[in-house]
Amino acid sequence: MHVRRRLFLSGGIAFAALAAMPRALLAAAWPDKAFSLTAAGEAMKDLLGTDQTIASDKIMLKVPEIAENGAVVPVTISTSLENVESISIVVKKNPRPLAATFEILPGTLPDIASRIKMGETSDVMAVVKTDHGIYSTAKQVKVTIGGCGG
Amino acid sequence: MEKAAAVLVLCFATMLMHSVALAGPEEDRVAFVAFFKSRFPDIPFADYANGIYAIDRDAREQWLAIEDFPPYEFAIERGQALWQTAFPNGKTFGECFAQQQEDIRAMYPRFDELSGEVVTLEMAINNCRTANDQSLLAYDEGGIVDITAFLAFEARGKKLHVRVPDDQPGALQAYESGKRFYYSKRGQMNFACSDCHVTSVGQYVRADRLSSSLGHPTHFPVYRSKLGEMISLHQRFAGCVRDVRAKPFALQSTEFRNLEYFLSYMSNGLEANGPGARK
Amino acid sequence: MDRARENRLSTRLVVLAMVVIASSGCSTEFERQFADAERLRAEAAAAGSEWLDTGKLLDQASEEAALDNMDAALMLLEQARFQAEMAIKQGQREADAWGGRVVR
Amino acid sequence: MASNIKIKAKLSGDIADIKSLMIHPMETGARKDPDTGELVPMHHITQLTFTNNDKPVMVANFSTAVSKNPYFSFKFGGANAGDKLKVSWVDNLGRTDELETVLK
Repeated sequence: MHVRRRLFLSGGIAFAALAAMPRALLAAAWPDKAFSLTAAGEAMKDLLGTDQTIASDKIMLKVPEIAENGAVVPVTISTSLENVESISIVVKKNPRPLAATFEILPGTLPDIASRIKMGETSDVMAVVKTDHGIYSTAKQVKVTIGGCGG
Repeated sequence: MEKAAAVLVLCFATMLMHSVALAGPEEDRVAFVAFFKSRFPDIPFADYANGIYAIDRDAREQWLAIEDFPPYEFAIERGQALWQTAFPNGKTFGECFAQQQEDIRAMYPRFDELSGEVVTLEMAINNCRTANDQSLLAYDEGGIVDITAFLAFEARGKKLHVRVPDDQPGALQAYESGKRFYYSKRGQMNFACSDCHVTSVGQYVRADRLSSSLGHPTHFPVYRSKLGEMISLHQRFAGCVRDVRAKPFALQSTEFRNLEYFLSYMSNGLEANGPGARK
Repeated sequence: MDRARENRLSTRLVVLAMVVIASSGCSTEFERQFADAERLRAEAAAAGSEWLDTGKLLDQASEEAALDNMDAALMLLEQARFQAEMAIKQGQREADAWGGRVVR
Repeated sequence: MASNIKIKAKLSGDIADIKSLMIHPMETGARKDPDTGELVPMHHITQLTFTNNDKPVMVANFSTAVSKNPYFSFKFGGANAGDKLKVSWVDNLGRTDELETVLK
């Protein structure tokens, strides 16, 4: 909680935001518990209320087949699903599977990209929460042991 | 008669040996480029500037994703600030170099007739500091790597233009010593640079594909994803030497500078495209 | 990291100095073998062909000797000596062999 | 003083394409320091927030699984040239950083 408070105190944004978008901010507390859980299903239950998702071909998940380096795996997720509230990245075999979760605020497009760490070969899940359900798609990313690259 | 023929054969053999032993840098370079052309007929010459990503198509896409907004941009910015900051005497780095800022990178390493040794860009930067009564920058720390990142970025698109002047015997000696280093087996693994990066180029060592030496020096310094920081070409050399389980030479040692001289000459004509991002 | 290496190097020099002093009187088997292995390591280093772990093995040997684990210490010295000899031979072999690998 | 956050913003019509990069170690807390052998304490960005003219457009929640020197990109609609885009982050130690840019 104190982490949130510091953000509030760190600048004018938070106060302006509080006035403009109280609901969005409320939804935006950093989900410390979900991030600490070691089973993907448990983390999803804590974050989204369920670990049951609807497989969807309307989610575009771009990840490499073989990661060049597990320390930097590019991930791009976009979706044509309507009324998206959040997008999450779940790496099933990471020690803490929930890697990141993004609040898609009104006006923001469900189209994000980041770079993540992977400890071993695993399914990477893109989980999309909309106002009418929770959808997902997954792809396997192979992580190999290197050490002699470049 | 038989004797004469034997002498003739001997003469011819000696001539042949001589011509091989005396193959100059340019003959070496042409043969080097031709080797890779025959190994990978579909890779255009210019693409070798992209290093391993000229060869490894799968990895190329991930590399491009990182190049879209590469972490080395911070290093370029820091390097530019260092480059532009005047010394206490009011002079700047730029005044130490004869070339325009964007022409500096591709001219190094160069042989300095006066000192009789190969001067790398890193060394030239430190020489400039000495000339202005400043302490030397450490070769394994950020400052100098950042400056070379900035100069590499400024030089993008300029073709490597390393010279081994005919009229300076020391230059050829340094080149030959770098060439010898490159082709000599070393370490407990008993590998020469060329064993991996020529003979077995493109093949896998565990999960890694071996990069081509043609294009090795074009893109340094690089941001290594596995380290999360920038490293110089010599730091990479040290890593490779350690990988074959030999004791690495010091950064900017004569051995590594001569190796850089040889390798850079081999990549003449390729575009400088540093800094780079590597896994 | 470099600092650690320097420290190890200076430890090695101190041990070597002790060995030299000791060898003027009655030196132990360990001291003689240490001096011998270190001389070979230095020879490989001078030829530019030293292997990665040789110095480390010598450091470990003196650590074991300090703890009076003489069997372990002598075994480590033997490994260091073997590495140094191989490295010297490798350097000598490569003095000619490298030319055969040049791309022509 | 160079900033530790970089933003690249591109406007196509009223869609803003925002790319960001920031310097942060993103320590997992499970990594050992190679020199000391001790665990490096967990230190990572928890939340990355973007506002456009003070209106929140993105809240990104990170775990330690986001790569060192994090990269994050997203798009939002209703953007105009001259809008003030602000990015700020906070990490698990309560440290913060921020940067403001004008959409062009």
